[in-house]
Amino acid sequence: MRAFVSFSVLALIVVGLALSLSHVPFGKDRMQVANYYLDHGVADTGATNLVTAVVLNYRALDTLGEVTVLFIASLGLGVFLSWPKKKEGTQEEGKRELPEASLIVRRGSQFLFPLIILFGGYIFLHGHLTPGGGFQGGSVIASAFLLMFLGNNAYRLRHTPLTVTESLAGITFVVVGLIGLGVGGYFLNNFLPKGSMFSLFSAGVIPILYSAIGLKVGAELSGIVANMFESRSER
Amino acid sequence: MTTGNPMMYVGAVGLIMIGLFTVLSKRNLIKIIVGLTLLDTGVNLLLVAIGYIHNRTAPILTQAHADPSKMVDPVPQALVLTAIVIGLGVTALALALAIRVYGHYKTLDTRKIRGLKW
Amino acid sequence: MIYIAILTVAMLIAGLAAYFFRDLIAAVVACAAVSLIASVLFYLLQAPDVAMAEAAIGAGLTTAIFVIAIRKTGRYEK
Amino acid sequence: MTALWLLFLSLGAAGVALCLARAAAGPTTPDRVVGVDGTVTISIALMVLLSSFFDRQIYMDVALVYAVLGFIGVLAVARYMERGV
Repeated sequence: MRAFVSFSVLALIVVGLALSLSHVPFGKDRMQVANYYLDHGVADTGATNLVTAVVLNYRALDTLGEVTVLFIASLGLGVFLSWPKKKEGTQEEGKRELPEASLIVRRGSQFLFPLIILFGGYIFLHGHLTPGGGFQGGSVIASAFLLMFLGNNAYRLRHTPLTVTESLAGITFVVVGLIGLGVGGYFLNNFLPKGSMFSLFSAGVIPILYSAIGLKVGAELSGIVANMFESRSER
Repeated sequence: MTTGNPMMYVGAVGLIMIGLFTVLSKRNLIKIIVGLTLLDTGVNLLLVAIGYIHNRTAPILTQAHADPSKMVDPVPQALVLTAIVIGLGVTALALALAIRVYGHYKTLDTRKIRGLKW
Repeated sequence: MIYIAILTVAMLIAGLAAYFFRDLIAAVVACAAVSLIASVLFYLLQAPDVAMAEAAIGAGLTTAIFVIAIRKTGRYEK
Repeated sequence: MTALWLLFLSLGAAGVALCLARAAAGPTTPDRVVGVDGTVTISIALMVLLSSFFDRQIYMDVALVYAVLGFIGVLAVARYMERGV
């Protein structure tokens, strides 16, 4: 019964996708909205990476919503993993003694940590010029913290600086949007001068917004990793 | 360049099917979440494949490539970019739920968890 | 492009492996392989932004989070 | 010139196929992990080659991200194997 239901659901979806995709030939030009973005993107926003122009200028309100979704996921994970409060003393006694990582992994992780953080900063600062941006840079920063957790057993992340960073980054995004509303008449208006193409200080508010998103995503994903590592109570 | 045409769609739809079949037929909660990750990747691949146009390059202007009429559609890429990061958040949330379920029932088998079997 | 066909078939085989492996660690490793080949395919579809996001997420974070969850529950699927 | 590109890409695809065959066939889990790690390394080389093939230098950043972060997943599985996570 269960297999029959599964296969009929799959067959329905295959038939539906095949019927709809047969009208969408692969690799043909069918852009309508995007032609406007491609033609006017650099003049409107100053960002030469047009994906960034779509994410942070034409669709910036959606990006605010997506960052909020990520924040809610991180919040829910923190609530679920800390909900049945264990007694602090018993948890410390019941913890197994974990074997320490080898010397190469420990020292290597401590050596690589600042370099990976720097690389993440490079990715989100250059988001309007090269591939990359806040989401990718934040993931790279969270990977650096993950490397520290994997390499050092005694490593603990203080949660207060993470929360402060995340809140300040979110407030920066909203305040920049509200200043745009006051200056130009609509939310997230690009009110700073566009600058010249291909230079770091160009594209108006887009580097500021992408730095805020990078710090916020990095803090949220680091918080997720820290919560997963620190709840060692089940087994 | 034409022989690769249906292959991208076949790959994306096949990945969606594998992920969905894992979600529907497996009984281990961690395996179900693995299936959700596969499903996520397949949907992202399908969206980007729909936005692709032959013989065009990525929508990033440089000094050597400054012609916007030679670029692919940036809108699906912008959508998928955020969907990938949110997929990680959703996966982590589902894994936290699975860990809590294991702490309560001492099993991950959906047949033995009250209220989860179908 | 014969290479797209090769990579697609390899990706589907890795996905099927993630379905069939009883060892959950092996299934998660197969999932990482699917993410890697999907990243190369995004690259071939002229989407370097998406390829970079898939690389940054799929290379380390997804695998590590699954491994921690398997450590806290059980390794083998019964 | 086209023959040279064909040679390079074929070698890369063959390397990916061989590593994935080891990852699919490997009797134990460490074999599979090593197979996937070899695939990561060859894919980095493929991405660098393709950035030259498409004549876009900015594509190199993707290969850089994989080169910096590709080992973390393997490290996580290795720490699980020695019961350290």
